[in-house]
Amino acid sequence: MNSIETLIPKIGVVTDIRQDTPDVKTFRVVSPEGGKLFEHMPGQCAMLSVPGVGEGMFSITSSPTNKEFMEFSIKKCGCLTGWLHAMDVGQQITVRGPYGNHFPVETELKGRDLLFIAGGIGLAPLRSVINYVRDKRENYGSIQVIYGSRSKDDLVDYQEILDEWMNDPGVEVDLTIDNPQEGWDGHVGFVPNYVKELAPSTDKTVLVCGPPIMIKFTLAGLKELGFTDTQVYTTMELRMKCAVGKCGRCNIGNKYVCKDGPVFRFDELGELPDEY
Amino acid sequence: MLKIAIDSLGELFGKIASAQTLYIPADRPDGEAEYRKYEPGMKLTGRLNTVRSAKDFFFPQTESLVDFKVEGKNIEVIDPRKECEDFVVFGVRACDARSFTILDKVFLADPVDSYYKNRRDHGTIVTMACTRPAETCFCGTFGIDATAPEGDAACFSDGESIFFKANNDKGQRFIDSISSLLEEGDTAKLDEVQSKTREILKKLPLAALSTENFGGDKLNEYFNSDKWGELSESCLGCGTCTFVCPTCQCYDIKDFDTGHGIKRFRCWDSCMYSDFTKMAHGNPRLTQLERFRQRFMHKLVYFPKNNDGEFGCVGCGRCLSKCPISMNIVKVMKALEEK
Amino acid sequence: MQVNDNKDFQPTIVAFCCNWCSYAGADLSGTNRLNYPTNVKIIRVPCSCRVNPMFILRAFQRGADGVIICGCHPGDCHYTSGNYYARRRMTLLFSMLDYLGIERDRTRVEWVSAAEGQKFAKTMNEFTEAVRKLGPNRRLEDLRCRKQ
Amino acid sequence: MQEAMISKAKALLADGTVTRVIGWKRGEFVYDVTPAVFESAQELDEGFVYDDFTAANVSKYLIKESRKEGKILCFLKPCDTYSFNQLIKEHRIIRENVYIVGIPSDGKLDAEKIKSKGITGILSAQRDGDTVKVETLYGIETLPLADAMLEKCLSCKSKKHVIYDELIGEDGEVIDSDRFDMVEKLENMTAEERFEFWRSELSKCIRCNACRNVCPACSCEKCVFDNPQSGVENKAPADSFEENMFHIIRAFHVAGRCTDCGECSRVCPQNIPLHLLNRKFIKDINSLYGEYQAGEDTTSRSPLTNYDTEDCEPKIVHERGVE
Repeated sequence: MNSIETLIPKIGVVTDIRQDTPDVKTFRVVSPEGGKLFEHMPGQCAMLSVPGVGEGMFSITSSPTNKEFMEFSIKKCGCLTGWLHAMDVGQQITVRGPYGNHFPVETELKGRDLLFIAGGIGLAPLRSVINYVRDKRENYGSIQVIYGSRSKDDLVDYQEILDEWMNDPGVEVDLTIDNPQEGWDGHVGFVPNYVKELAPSTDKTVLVCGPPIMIKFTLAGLKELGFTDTQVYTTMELRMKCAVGKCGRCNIGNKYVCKDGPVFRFDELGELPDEY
Repeated sequence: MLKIAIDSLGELFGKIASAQTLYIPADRPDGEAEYRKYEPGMKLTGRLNTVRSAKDFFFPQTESLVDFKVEGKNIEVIDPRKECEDFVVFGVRACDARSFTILDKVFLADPVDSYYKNRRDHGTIVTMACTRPAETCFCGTFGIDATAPEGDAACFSDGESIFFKANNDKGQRFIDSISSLLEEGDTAKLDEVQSKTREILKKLPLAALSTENFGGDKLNEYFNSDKWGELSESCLGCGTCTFVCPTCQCYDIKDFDTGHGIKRFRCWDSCMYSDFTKMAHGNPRLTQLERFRQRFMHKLVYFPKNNDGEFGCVGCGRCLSKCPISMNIVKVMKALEEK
Repeated sequence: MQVNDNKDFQPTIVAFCCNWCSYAGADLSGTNRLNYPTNVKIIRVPCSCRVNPMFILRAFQRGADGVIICGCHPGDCHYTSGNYYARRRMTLLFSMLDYLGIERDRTRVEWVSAAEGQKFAKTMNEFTEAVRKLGPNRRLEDLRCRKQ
Repeated sequence: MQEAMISKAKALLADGTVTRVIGWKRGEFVYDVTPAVFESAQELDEGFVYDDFTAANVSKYLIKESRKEGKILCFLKPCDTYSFNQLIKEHRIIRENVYIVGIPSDGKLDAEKIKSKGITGILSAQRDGDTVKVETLYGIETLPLADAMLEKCLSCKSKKHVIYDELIGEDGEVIDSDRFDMVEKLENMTAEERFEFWRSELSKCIRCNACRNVCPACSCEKCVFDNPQSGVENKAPADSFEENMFHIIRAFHVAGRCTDCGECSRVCPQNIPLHLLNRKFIKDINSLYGEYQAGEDTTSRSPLTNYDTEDCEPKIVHERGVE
């Protein structure tokens, strides 16, 4: 048998586990020989699995420009993620990928001013893009990140945001949390409202990711500001098993999220039935 | 055309089976037919078609994908794939033969599914033209000619003899391998049988059913149709239609802990099942209406939209006879077409 | 130890023992240094009626050659009536397994009190011997779980 | 009968007794009727059907339908009333929201069985005394009624309605049926033969779950076999063990509650005689714990939620019958 089989995974070793928030951990994964298991583009995903526990699709949160390892920021919400949260450094897991399309960083996004809007764990897939464009700064215009979470403790990658993004003169970061909290002197309020308050320039191309309800209101807010569907990208998630567009469950209309997605422009989504 | 007398079929099957595994549709004690591994003395069924379709040979209900051995923090991946042995599926009907065009579009599309391809490469499909179509047949709706089936090689019966025709190189190799038993024969009687069959096909109760109102351009119109509620209200949410369907190919991937390792296998799944799209944080298809709609939208709209107008149904009629509550694609098509 | 009369087969026996009587009975047979086969695997359950038919089938799936359920004597149940329910359930289940052609000597129910260490050991010896005669469980096994 | 039922339904809709009617709807052929809810006289005229093929038991739908706004009229055949009553006993149906009209049934035909006799291209089927005349694309065929009738009707246990608000026609009697004959035949085989019999039947199972989903006694919100947390979840019979386990556990779970309505065997696409598993339990219960018919009443304790201090010991299984 010499055909390439994507349903057979590779072994990955977890070399670092970082507790980001009370329910989000970031896992660093390398191949047993060291180095990355495969190359990817920002926005692509991989199937992580623990044999006997389950398999799940997670977006790769490290930038492709990172040549040493891949990272996955994972929120604890089910059986597999619960197991991943309980494991220790040195554990092997299985990885297959990369899967899906990616944000058009080398085409449509090139030369554009970029606005990233994220809510909660929704920062995970965008972090890959943000670090990618920061590393290839000359190819892109301005970068603005609007990020909100339930509380200060729930801001994913907060240390990296403080240490790197906020110190990067080319990046504007606007943070918000849902409710006032001791030790927080930043903005308080929901992301969609904060976006409207900040009223970013409508020349920007927007990449948005977060809970469905946040995406819905953010999109409405962006439209009020004068943005159009063709300017806004998002990344989706549905139940996936095969990740290669064959098992038949992650479709929205005729599009498979695992293969045709997960990145969609809002005008593409508009043509599909409302079943997600 | 090369032919063999029907009385000599046993000899023919014996010859095929001596070289590779042969499966033929045979009678079961309950009066149904099923594909069975040929053994001397086994007779071809008189039933039109089998309960389970020929898809099972290429996409079995369960199959092992990969094995794992877990020791402490370490995992070993074991690839269980082996080169498949050659086999022949004999007596496949025209509808089931077309189902492989549809399955190929899924499994052989990039990235190729090596499990399916392995079996496709090693399996020869020998079809059998229909002479007594049933009332549930509507293969003509999808442009299938039941008197001239596809497949690697096709057989035609005139009641006394079986005639052979190769449809491709693999089929020709098959015919060459049995040519010592075949002789050149006159097809006058066969032509007569075929034209008689064509007359019956025209008179079938579902002969007028057409796909002209279906296809990728109907996506939002049909998705939002108000007919789904009524159509799906008595659906039991079982998987009968899915599992007897020759074109349904959705699957699930599961792990089984054997006590001395983990077997990762895939098995058929049904979009009619309540947990088909369930994830840790919710389920986008919460009611049977949505799940029912998915199955028919997939066959009549999504699949043709993605595959140059090829529909995901071959009109074999299995779901028409097997659905516990007799709700089926024909009723759905007729209801959606009503203005 | 049991006598091996030229048959190498050592059956795996799963014994579901009620916490209050039979498990204590097993304990007593141990403290009295009575012998019963080492391949009897005891699973302690709060009451014999805790044993779901699924437990028994799964024991067979995972390699048991015989399954025995031990509980308090009828009338002595710690929860008053649990073993009466268990008795009906197990009767019907065993009857069904028998109906499906599964060897009837692979299943048994025995009432063993906390004082009956002797009876526990004797029961296990007898049951193991009966199952040993039947040979490995083939009719209700899961091939995937068979030891390679 | 169909006309009487339609006019009854129309009258009850018109006087506001009910807002909906559950019955059977005509299909493409003579036999493919679908259970359906009708809301108006016009819908009834267009599609309501009651004939030789309306075998589906609509009781289970009433779990959901009786929780909707307004009262629903259902037509129940004698066997269906047992299922209905059992569901009342299990607090699954809201009785006040259902108006039951009992209808007689003299057995239903089975298109699949007719086809299994080699008859194809069925256009119509007419009962004529002890025979059935089938008009097909290939001419007219006549076959004995027993060869065309559903298995469950051939061994009918009762023509009596155990619950109803109103009857159309006369009520019947409980029948002294021969339904345990096949169970007995199996019991008298050797264990080896029984094993072979059930292997050849259960190995046909494709785990479509039709038997479970149609079963009025299988009304769990979440089946143990669908629950990933149960440890026994399985979607496909990956091993012969799983085929056995599913059917043993399913039969056991409905033991004492199964009314022997026969729907499991009727819907099985592979014609597995699943009713023989349920009937084994019924037969055992009758012989070991006294005659019991599930669904006969709504108050008695079912045999598996009951006990007697003098019950037989499980070793009775070892002592009786054929080894």
